[in-house]
Amino acid sequence: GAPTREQRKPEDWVPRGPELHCLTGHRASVLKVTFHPKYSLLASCSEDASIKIWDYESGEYEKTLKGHTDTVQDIAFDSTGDRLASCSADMSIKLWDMASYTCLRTLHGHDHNVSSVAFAPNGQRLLSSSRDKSIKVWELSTGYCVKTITGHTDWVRKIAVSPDGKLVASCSNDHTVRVFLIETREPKGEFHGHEHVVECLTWAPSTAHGYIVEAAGADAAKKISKTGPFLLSGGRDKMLRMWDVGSGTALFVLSGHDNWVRGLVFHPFGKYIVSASDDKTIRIWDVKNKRCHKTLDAHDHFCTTVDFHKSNPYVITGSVDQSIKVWECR
Amino acid sequence: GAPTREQRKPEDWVPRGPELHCLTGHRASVLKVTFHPKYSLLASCSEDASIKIWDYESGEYEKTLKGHTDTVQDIAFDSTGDRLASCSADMSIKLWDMASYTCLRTLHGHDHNVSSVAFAPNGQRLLSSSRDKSIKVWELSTGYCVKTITGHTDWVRKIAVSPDGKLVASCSNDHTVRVFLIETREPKGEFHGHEHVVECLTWAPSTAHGYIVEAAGADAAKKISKTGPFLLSGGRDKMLRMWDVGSGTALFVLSGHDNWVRGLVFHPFGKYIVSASDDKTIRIWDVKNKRCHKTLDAHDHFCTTVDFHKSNPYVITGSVDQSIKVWECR
Amino acid sequence: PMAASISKTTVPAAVDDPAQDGRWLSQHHRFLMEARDKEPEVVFLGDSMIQRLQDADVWKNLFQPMHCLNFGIGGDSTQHLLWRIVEGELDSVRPKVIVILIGTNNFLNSAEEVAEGIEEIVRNVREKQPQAHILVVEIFPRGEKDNIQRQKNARTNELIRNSLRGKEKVRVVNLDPGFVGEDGSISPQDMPDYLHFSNKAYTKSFTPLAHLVTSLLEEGDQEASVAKESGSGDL
Amino acid sequence: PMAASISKTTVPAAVDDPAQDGRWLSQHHRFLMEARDKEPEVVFLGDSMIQRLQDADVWKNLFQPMHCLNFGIGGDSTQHLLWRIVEGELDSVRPKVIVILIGTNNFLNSAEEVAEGIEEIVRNVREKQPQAHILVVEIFPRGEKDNIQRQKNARTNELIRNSLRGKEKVRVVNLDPGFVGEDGSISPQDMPDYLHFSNKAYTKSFTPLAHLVTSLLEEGDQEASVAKESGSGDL
Repeated sequence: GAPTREQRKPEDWVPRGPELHCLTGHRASVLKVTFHPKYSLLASCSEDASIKIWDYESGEYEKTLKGHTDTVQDIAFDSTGDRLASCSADMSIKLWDMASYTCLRTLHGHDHNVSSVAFAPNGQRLLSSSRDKSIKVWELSTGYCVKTITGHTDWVRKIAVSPDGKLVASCSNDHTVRVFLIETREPKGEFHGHEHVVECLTWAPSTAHGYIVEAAGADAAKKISKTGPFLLSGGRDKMLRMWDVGSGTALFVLSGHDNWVRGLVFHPFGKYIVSASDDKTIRIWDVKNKRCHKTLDAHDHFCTTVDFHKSNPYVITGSVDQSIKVWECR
Repeated sequence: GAPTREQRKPEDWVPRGPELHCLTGHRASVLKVTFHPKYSLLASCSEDASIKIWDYESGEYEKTLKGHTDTVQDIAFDSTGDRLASCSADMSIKLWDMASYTCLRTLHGHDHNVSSVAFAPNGQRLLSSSRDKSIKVWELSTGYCVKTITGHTDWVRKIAVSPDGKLVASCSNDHTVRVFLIETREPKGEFHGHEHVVECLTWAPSTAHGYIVEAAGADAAKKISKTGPFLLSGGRDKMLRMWDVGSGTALFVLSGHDNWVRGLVFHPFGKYIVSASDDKTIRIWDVKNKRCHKTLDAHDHFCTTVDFHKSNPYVITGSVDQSIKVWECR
Repeated sequence: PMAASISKTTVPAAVDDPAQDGRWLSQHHRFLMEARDKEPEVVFLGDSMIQRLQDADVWKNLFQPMHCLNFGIGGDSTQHLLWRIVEGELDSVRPKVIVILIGTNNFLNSAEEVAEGIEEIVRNVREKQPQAHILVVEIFPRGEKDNIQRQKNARTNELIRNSLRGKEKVRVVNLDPGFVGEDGSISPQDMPDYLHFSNKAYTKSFTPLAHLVTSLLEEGDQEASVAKESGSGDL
Repeated sequence: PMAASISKTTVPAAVDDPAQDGRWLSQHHRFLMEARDKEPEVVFLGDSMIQRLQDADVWKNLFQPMHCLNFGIGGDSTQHLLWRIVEGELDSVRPKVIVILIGTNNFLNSAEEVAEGIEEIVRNVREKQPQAHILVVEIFPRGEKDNIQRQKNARTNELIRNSLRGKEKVRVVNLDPGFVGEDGSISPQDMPDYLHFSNKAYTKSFTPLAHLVTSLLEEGDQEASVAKESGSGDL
């Protein structure tokens, strides 16, 4: 049977209800929540055009960052947590200083809603994706767009930079997941399988590789590249799909959500995946066994985003119900 | 502590949630429910102008008695259960045959809404009360009103005939509870204390007398008539009030409901009282200790009526939510 | 000509019935029946703002337990509500509290005219119900951005605040929790059509009213107790 | 004269704004923005019957999860909805299903005129949205007892059932669960004002619609899968 609470190891600590905190203040849907890499803070962004900073341990509100004039679609901390990037339906990207809570720089260049931002690991560059179908690379010291990556034939919804900084994965309204070499802008892979808009994606951490290979099973064993990298995507077809970027193949599918999959994150120990969905739940998936381990009724409306802390036992979710919830893992 | 389930004796069997059955079908508020004295049936009446018969053990609907043209305010079975009396805002009283489910007789005479009916124990006479401020006594063989009892200065809401058939108790919008000798129409007692309309009343069964005397306590000991009879009333002042008809005094008050008290009934073993209220609950009161023993969330709207079976462990309630619920006692 | 067709706010008038489906009179007759059969402690009078309050959570949670009757009819102007009062909707009841919200539909009348209509209503209600507390709710803001109705209704509110001040057991209550934002706009989350309330907006604005009504009802109960103890009769 | 002031049901027309608070245009513009920003799978078009559906439990429980947009505006007649469609409310979306309920407010027009208005709307919607399933909801009965609007609306329903029969991906749906009782009357428990629905009435009438829409959405998903497997492209 499953380990009892006393026996459970950190690798099996998963979010459990009821929530520790329910943070309210946003006046429209919350679209993204993300943990600060160092302090006990989280950032959230919303259709109310604002970004808010909260303390997830105390549940206290800290600050509102105002400046965008339309929905803020995505936010990301750099690896030090000193800066936060945000992007918006106002077509701009902003860089914020977390010490002074001021806007350092505003980047213009996209022709439409900017839907996703991600820092390159060295923190000197920022990548973004847009409804204008492109992915842009920005030099933060100058504020210039230094590269534009094209290929998708429709809205690019999310991007994720690989841990080594060389690749950017993207997912789109064109139903595909693509991978590009950042430096050369060349396509590295194109993944078909989702039967609808692909909403979210995330690279699998190395801690997950063993479980993924095992899950892929004997059939895939011939083709699978043992070190991937592996990419997980979620879409409006309600599916989570695992891809092997190394070999360019589809590995397996996780089904169970009753509505669009809006957000994904791996458990830091790699054994589980947590997904957020418009079915108002978050689900915890057992990677090795390719099954839904647990379902948590998270919100009163669509659950749009989820993040898992890299070292502390917390998960956060955001929702169209305008709230953010902090969940303890045990 | 309280007796455990295994130890509990029938005298302590009280209604417990969740309900055994939820009977729906009435298309407006249910105003009264009453057990058949013999079979596993119950009768209900409603603002939808109908009376319905149900089996409380199976939860099945049996029959609808149609004929009244306006709200049916009250119903009562005679002691054999062969006949049912009903009274209505259409100003008439009807007598129904329970074998054929037909209307045997319609009685006219009141000038306004008829709010309550009660059989005399011998079954040959029927008493009624009305918004016209009077109480009438009807000879069922002829259908004639043979007596009219006056005294109340406003709407008489409910009447109850004493077990020996000699007295009728009544409660009114004039805030009083009164007792009359049926034969002579003379007033026997007038009880003041309620600070608002008095909605319901019931004679205490002899099984309750010991508990009532004990509850009345040493102060009342001098005045109290040991054999009563005792009368319990409930009102819009949210109170239950116990009266000693023998000595004409007020004995004690039970408070706890958050809204109007609409119905009352004693546990057949006399140890408890069950009340129904517009606070949507029924409460079980410990007579001897004069305290609320238990509160049951009964309905989604005002709870207007409650009855306790004389020998089987069942309680029934009716509500403005248009449903009837059957509760098991244990 | 336009001027001739604007109704007088103070003269009781039934609504026109261009659709000829009799809905207004049907509702009026139903209210007469309810007034005859029920014994409400609180009666609500008004237009759609009052009528649609019954669909909101705040009604079920806070007002329903108080034994209320809701006599709101969508589209009513002051003269229509006046007609319904004159034609008997308050004749068979004796509530402790009467809540009135009317005036936003008199959009062709001036603030002075609307205020007079409301005052005429209060006069009539007081005549029919000498014992009741009368609560007149200030007209809420409307429209996405500032507009002549907002300005006019604000003026109407000011006029009735003055004219009804000091009247025995009459209170003008402002239930606006701040619907108009800093930028002068009203959120569709509060008023999807910039006039009628969402469920959330009803909770925000009417919850304080429920507390006020509760305290007036309890105050009434205490007065009854005191009267009883001082031997002033069986009541 | 009266005849000159009855609007043509088939000619796009903005509403008059006697109150001059711009609410109708505010709502229209908000719908344009929502259409631009959101990606609905289902769009509802109509009058207050559609607009107020959003406040009902059935919306939250059954429709909301389907990613809907509600473009109902209270008071709209066919020509007003037509204007909103012509002026772009369907321009930025690509829903799989479009639900239309309109016509009850055209109470001065004949059944033939109202039917023509609905047909003109369907024509325009089809032009803007070649891929969508169009569901036209029959006009519900109104008024406490039988009246000319009920008869007329029933005739309108009959006309559109005939004229829209056989049109590709167009369906006329009757959602009336039997609101008119044996005695010809409508219960205030279903329609407190004998026109608009109570929460309970919305559940009774719109639940079957939710099931129909769900099956149309799933049918669309399956078609996409089949198309994919048969190699007809990445879609």
